[in-house]
Amino acid sequence: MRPIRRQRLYLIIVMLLGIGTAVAFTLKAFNDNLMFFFSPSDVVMGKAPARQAFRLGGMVVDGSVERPGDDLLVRFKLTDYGKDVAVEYTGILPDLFREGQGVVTKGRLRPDGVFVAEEVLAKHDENYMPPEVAGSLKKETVAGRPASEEK
Amino acid sequence: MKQVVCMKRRSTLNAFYFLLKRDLILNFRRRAEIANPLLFFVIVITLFPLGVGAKPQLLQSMAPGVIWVAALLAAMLSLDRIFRSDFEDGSLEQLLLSAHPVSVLVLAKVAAHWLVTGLPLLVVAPLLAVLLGLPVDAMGVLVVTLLLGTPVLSLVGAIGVALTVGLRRGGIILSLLVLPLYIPVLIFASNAVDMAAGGLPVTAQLSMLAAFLALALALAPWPAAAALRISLS
Amino acid sequence: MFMRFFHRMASPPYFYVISGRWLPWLAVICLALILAGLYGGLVEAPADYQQGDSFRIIYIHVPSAWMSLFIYVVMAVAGGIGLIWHIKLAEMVAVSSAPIGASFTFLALVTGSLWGKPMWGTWWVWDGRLTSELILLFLYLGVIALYGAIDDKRRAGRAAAILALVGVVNIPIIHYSVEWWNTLHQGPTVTKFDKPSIHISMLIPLLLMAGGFKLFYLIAVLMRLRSEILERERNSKWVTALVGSEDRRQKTEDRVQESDVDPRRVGP
Amino acid sequence: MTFSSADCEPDKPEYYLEACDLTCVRDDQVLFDGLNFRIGSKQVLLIEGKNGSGKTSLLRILCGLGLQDGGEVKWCGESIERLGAGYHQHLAYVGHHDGIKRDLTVLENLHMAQALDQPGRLTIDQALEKVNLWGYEDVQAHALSAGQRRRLALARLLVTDNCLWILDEPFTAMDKEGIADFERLIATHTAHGGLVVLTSHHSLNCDGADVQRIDLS
Repeated sequence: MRPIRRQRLYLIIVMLLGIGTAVAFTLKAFNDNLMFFFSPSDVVMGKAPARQAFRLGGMVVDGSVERPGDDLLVRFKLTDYGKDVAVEYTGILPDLFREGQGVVTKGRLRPDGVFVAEEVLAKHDENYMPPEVAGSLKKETVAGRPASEEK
Repeated sequence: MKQVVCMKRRSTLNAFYFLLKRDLILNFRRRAEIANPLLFFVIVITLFPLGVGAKPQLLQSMAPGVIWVAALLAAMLSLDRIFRSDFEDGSLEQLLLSAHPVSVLVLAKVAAHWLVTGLPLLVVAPLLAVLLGLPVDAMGVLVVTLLLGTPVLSLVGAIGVALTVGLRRGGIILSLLVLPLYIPVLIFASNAVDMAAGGLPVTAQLSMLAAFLALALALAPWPAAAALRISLS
Repeated sequence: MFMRFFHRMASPPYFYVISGRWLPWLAVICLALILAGLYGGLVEAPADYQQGDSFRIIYIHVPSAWMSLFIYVVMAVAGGIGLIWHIKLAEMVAVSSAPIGASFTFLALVTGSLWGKPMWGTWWVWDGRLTSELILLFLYLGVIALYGAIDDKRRAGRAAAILALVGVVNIPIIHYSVEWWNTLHQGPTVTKFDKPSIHISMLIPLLLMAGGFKLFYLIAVLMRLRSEILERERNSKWVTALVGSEDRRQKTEDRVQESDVDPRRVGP
Repeated sequence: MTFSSADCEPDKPEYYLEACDLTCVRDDQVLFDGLNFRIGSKQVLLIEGKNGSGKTSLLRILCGLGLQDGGEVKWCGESIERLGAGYHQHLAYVGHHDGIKRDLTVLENLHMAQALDQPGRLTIDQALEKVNLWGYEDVQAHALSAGQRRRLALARLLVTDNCLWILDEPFTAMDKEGIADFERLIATHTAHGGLVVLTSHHSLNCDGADVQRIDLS
């Protein structure tokens, strides 16, 4: 009976080794940026794919949204508080799309460095509060970064 | 005298080796069946250009996903073979009643299954990738993802087959059980090939796949063994 | 004392009687919680500074999303207990939880989709959390299908328990997906380590609803368990004693009403 | 039921198999309820009963394959569920399906059996001679007749080192000669201190063996 118990012990050790390896690889994966989207800094530094469509996420820069014509074309800038990227989009923007708001866009980079979005999705943050509270919060943090954008 | 004792007490590793060899011999004696999942893989992939149109750019962007989905389905269709024939002729009972840990024996059977159905995909996939216009840079990554990913498919699939082997109509249920568990592999593998085609680093995705493989190797044989016990009771 | 309570609860007849006594009370509390939560959420709570009134769907979406994970964990833990210690009741808890969990997962997906359209601008995105929640739904469906496919219910319960345990791998992925992938879905609001980033007037109804949903699950699982127990133990003496006499009388009456036979000839 | 250890081989300890209050219910039918027995080394247990009386279910429960609805099976005083592989290393089972791979040769089948358990007293050649399959080593099992396959399954018992044999209708498809051969093998096995549990529709003719009977119907 003893060899069987010993064998079971070996198997458990092998199993733990396997789990350990798995954890190590997972941690490694999270250290190497395992992202399905890119930040404006990545784009400016040339880390984003040139030929392919990808997701670009960031905050809409205050005062950067402009509608040059009567059609649905919108131009705005996205930032991650490091670098900015100009974005063009033709279509209807979601309700939550505002300046200073986080958005995720999907599209391709044009050779001139402008990101042509096929889709714009507005991200809402995890804060929920009545408007009055939000207003008073804004007044308090007017000098620093907005409270909701901790990144 | 001591040697005689050693000869008499055969080790679990020996059982693993014998079972692996037995399954490979059995597969070899039914060669025609080995080719089936491979042919399925090839045919499914050739269907896509015919179905969605042969625009090179479209095909190229779809290639990683198409190849991986086809690999997934091919692996799934061949899963039943791991335990079915052993179940029908009573060999499975003998495995469960052997003096060795069933999880090790399960691992041997899965290894044989992978060698027969997973490994050939690795050889054929680059050729099909060429047909779909996948950039040459991504070829290596494609093979690596298949090398890391297909064993996971066999290992996780073994649990599903073990759960359904006693059922008369296990096939459809099997896909319902196994495919959701395959999704993470599909996501990371096809994403890795996709990124490689765009010339981007893929170490993160490959590490994830390696983690899946380590986890599946360490854990999957246990529930599969337990499931076999339940299916046979 | 506590262990003894558990041992007694693991015996089906005792459990059947006790749970029957609990059910009405639980139902009353659950109803009260949900009504209070709905009133608080839909009437009392102020509109959100960003999302206006649309955010109110949170009171269904978030509790059901929590429940979808919670029930899965309960199912897996119960399945594991049932497999290891051969406790029939634990296996039954596992399999009776599956359909309820699947419903909550479906509800979370649907309400999320309804919420996503006005807020994000899309019904559906393939981001980490949405995808893994969808996989969770498939896992639930797999457990249900497997349980249904095996005729011998004891074997079916064990097989389903194994499948539930295997699927547990998905739970941490769902839970951390928003942090790992940082895509469209918002990060955690209530379960953050510092203080929740939701205003107290909005939080209280949310917690009420969460409590109500938990109780609803408890009630639903108890009811399913009770019928499962009756079905599986139909050959045992206590079930025959409990149901038999009443049931036979009922059946006789039914037959009498349906047919034109002289009632006197039907009785035993 | 007394054993004297002097009769046993010196390195073989005493073994015994017990059933305590075994209950089995299949599809609402109670097959057996509160079944008790105990057999030890050198004994044969013959389980009789009509079709559907639960013979096969009982054997599978004794192997640890089937699930009982109550009670326990013990090997040398310990529950077989707890023992797991520690019980299986003493056990050889031949069920309804003989567990023979049809695409493997006779020799390969027996090699596999040895790899899964421990090699036993007899070499493969000796065992094949005993079951009258000498000369068929390299024939694939699908070319054998049903009776020959049954003999092959029984040869598996001889080449592995198991003291407990559990056999489900071992004589199916075998000719008179084969049955007689096999009855002799059972007698030898018990004489060496082995235990045999079997079901059979044939009457068992084992001279010298201590045969107990249980009728399930």
